Amino acid sequence: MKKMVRTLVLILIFTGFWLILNESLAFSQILTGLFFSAVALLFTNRYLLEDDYLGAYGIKPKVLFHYAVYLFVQIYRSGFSAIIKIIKGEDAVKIIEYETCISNELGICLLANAITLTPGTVTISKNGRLLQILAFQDENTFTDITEGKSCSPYEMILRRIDS
Amino acid sequence: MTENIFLITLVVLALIALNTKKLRRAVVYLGIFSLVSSFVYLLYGAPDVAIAEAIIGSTITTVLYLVALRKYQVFSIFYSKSENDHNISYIKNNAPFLNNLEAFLIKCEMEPQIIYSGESIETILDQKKFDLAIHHTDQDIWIYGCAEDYQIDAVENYLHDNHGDLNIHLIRCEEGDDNEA
Amino acid sequence: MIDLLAYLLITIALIFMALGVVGLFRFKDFYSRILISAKIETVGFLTIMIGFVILSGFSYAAMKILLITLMVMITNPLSTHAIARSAFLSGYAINQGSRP
Amino acid sequence: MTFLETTLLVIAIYITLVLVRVILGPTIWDRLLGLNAISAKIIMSIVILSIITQQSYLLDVALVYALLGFISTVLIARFIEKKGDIS
Repeated sequence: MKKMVRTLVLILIFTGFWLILNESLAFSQILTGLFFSAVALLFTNRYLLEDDYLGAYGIKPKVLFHYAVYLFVQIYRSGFSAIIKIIKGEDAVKIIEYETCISNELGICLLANAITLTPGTVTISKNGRLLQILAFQDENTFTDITEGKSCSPYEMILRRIDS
Repeated sequence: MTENIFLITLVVLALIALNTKKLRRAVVYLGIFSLVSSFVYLLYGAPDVAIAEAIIGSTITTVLYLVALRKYQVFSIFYSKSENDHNISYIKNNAPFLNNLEAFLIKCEMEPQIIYSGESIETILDQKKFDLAIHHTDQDIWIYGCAEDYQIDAVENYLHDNHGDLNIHLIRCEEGDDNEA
Repeated sequence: MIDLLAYLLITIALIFMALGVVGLFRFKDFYSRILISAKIETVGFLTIMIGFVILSGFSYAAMKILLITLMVMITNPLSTHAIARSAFLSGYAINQGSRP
Repeated sequence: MTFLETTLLVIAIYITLVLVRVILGPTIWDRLLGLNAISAKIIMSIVILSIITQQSYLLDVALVYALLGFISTVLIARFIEKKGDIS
């Protein structure tokens, strides 16, 4: 039942993409869009993927929205602090080893993506739950957390994927 | 005005891609060339050609060039200096023999890749996979190479002929001892 | 009125990107260059795209621009991560010391 | 010269400046970084061109670049990292 709902939602999203790309809202376009998204989804699931990713990589729309808004705010905040660094010309970097408290694989990947999107930090490698982060010398967003042994706000958001 | 800037950019990129000695750099230059030329097609009103250029230039050509470059042997050189200064322009100005070595390797149809490493020479010898490791102290230059690699002889002859005044010591490692990291 | 807001956003994005280009030339170390410039790109790209969406109003073109922004936001970190990882795994030195 | 045309000109100047970094850049990773930056700027210029000429089908080219542009960067970076072994 849950899988059916997820498949239907995916088909609706793909139809939306089809309508935007064709720039029309005619009835025949909607029918073709539904048909082609269903065919594409079936073909991908049967012939191109090895596992059943539809159940494993599901994410709630509410969590996704919260994540996107928080990421947007965070990008602008650290963007302005990066400007100050350009003007001052500080260029010492360091490597942080950081262990997340997320157990979900999709959550870890989203966290690494968010870290790379935020100005001033780039994820270098991921090994299980251990992330290596390249950051500026005085960047203290993640070092504070490792000492306090608690989760950062990103992780608090991403932990709700499963539940 | 905007058109002229893009056209001049195209000419400059084509000339540089032709003139560069290292082939991997030429692949990057050609990637930028295809990006800019796709925009120029759009500027002259040909979106279909631009889409074709975008797809072909960004995926297929790069893959083909890289597959062709696999036949070309990569010769990785680790460079380690004793004092703690990793400013690359400083190193380049003070070690002219590195540039000559690179030119010599290109002449022998190999692709030199110099890595300015910050680690000590022992770590490099133990852990990294290298063809040539160079350790530069104040007076001497120590070069570590592996005995099974027959290119080392050519490098040694070349260095003796052209840089006899520098204190260059060439050390051959044991066979298969530390070249498998 | 709404056009003025879009023009303001585009101007801010151009200033952001100018600072990113300055950062490319100001820093001497590769790792600080990749941290600064590629990421200032993110902020500039986001801002200028929001400006274009406002400028083109509520139409199919605006939705297409939003789609492009979404795709770039997904693929841009991938390439930055690939470059940084390639440099790190090849053994390129990290400037740990504090320089003036 | 309208505002959008001026924006296009400024972005073209930025592209030439990044190109200087690509040509000078001491390592190959600097050149890859320049390729990445120039590709983002070309996407912006295509969007501006489509708004100036009011032809929304030009946006398809930008969409193709947004979807496929990262492949060449990732491939070259992996090629250098594995010392010539793509798999």
